[in-house]
Amino acid sequence: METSNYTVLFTNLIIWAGIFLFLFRLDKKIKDLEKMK
Amino acid sequence: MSTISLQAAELRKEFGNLKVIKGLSFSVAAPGSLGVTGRNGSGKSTLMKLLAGIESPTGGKIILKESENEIAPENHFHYLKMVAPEMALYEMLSGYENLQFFARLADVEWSRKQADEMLARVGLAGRGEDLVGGYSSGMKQRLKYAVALLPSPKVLLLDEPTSNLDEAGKAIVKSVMAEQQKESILIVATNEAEDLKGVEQVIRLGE
Amino acid sequence: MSSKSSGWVNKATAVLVKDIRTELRTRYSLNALFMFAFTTLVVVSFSLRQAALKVDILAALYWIIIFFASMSALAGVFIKEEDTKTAQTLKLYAKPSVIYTGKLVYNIILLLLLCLLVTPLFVILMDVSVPDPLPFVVVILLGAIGLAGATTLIGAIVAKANVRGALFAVLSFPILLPLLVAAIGGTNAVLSGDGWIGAENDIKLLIAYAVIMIAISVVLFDFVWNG
Amino acid sequence: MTSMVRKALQFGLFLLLAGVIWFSFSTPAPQQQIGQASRIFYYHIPMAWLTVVAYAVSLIFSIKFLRTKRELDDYRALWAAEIGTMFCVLATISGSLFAKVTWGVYWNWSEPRMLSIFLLLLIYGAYLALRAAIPNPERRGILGAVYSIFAFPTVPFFIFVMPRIMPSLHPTNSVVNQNLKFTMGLEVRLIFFVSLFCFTVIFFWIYFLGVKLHRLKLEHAES
Repeated sequence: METSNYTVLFTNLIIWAGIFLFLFRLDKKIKDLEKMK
Repeated sequence: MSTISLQAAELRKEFGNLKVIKGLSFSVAAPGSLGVTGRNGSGKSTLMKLLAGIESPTGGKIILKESENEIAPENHFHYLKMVAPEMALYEMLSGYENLQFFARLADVEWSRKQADEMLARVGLAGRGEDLVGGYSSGMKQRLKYAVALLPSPKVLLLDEPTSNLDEAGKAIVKSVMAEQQKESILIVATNEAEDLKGVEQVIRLGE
Repeated sequence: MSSKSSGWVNKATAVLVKDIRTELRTRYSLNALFMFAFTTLVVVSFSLRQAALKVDILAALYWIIIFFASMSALAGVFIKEEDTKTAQTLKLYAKPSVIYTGKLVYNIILLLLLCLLVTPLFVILMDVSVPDPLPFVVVILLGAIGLAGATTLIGAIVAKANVRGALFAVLSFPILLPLLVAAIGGTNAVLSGDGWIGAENDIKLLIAYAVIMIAISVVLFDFVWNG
Repeated sequence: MTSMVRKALQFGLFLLLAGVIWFSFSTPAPQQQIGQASRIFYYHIPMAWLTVVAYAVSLIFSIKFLRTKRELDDYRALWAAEIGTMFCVLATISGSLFAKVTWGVYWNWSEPRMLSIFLLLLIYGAYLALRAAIPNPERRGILGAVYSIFAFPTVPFFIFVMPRIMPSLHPTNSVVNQNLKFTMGLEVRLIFFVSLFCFTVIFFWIYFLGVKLHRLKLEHAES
């Protein structure tokens, strides 16, 4: 696989890791809010 | 003479989280009258718009019955008419043209003579030809009565009935209110004690 | 109460007559409409007069002029009712379907008037040769009816919004795209001499478009009018 | 669903998507003639698919709101439309990249799908502009719902009717024939459908998060 593929691949992975982290935290926060009610 | 009754059941109206009308219930049957008072912003005008069907309630129901059978909401307008500050007439049309237009919509046969009688009754005799745009605010208010009384409505709703009117105008309104109460339903929203004389039931909003 | 059906047409005409009478006295929409159309026409014909334009460019130009001119006036009939607060009075005197019909016919007449005036001028100023006029007129009529049919409901929506500005054009454009494609296609076919056969597809599209849009508008108008 | 299972599923989804990303680059390009750039296919098609799904959800709740007049139904329609518009922008960008690669031009009006994605962008841009112009919440919901329902018929017109009446404009000599894509080998199809699955799950996850958040806000405002 050419090097350029690697760079695009890893940037893609990092971006998606960030998005998932954000979704995890948002999901947890909403879970807590619901419990708090 | 079929008996008409208007009933509000747990009426609610909210604009976003501003609760203007909270669970209001009352009922009035023909012949009869109801007064609505309350400080400014207590929801008088909003209630009148709900009763007239111009605005839809957030909760609760308005039930209009003609001798026990309920009338569908979309047909309420055949039975009730209203005179209110935010209900204007067509300024680019003359007095006659306004009367003719609304008469035609309300299935009321219209003749020049009949229009003259109605105009005379509200003190606008001889002003039928002029454009409503040229009327003073008092004259416009009077024409609103002429237009509202055209189809002799079973339910007459008045929001601030005597606004912009001189003494003669107020007298005309008084006679209109008295006559309406005799056979059908009159609902008046006002803070003028004078207007509420002779009104059977009075409810206060905004406590 | 008089019988429902005849009363319905009679009342819709009452609304129409009222709007026409008011318009003749104030002339807001008429002025906006024709000034817009004529200025655009003059600018276009003046700047492009020398270039012998291909037929499809002319067809597109024609409908662009009609589209933008109509955007300046077609919402007026509802905006007037809201701004002068006569809409609230009207609510107590007529069913929404009666009001919609009156306003729709008013917009159709307004647009037909626009086409009646702009088309001959366009043909003369842009030195357009019209091989067979009948299909040409039919395409324009159907385009105008479709345009009015689709934008009357949007005019009612915009009238209820507080901030208006270019909202009417922004809301109308995507919905009018199919009409514009069909109208321009049809006009192009007719101007390039293909006559009825060439424009057949587009004419069918224009008819289908007008019927569908007006049918949906009648259903949705109740919500807008009482919204 | 206990929170542990939920966390595991979420993490599983991320692994699945990581796998898709990895294999979409490590395996041979899905389209030999175009080469490397055709890998965008794994991402562009799900974006376009989710645009349609999101706007469909928005349309359904717009119709529902006109009947129930419940504020939450209105928010569901709005939130689905907002996510849909995000995917629509992504699909338009990836679509034009895809077009550049396939036909050598960034934008090609005669391609019906490009036209309909752009049309959706216009419609929902206008929808959001309309909602911004109306302060009264209930009226905003009603007029927004009416507009999105009224605009809907134009979309099938562009997807089904337009291609038939515009054969002449469509570049028949395009380098790649569209349906050639789906005759790809098993491997490509596997990666593609897993990618489609992941993005669809992500969409519904974001959607339900937003709706739950708004419901909490409503209940909070009530109490």
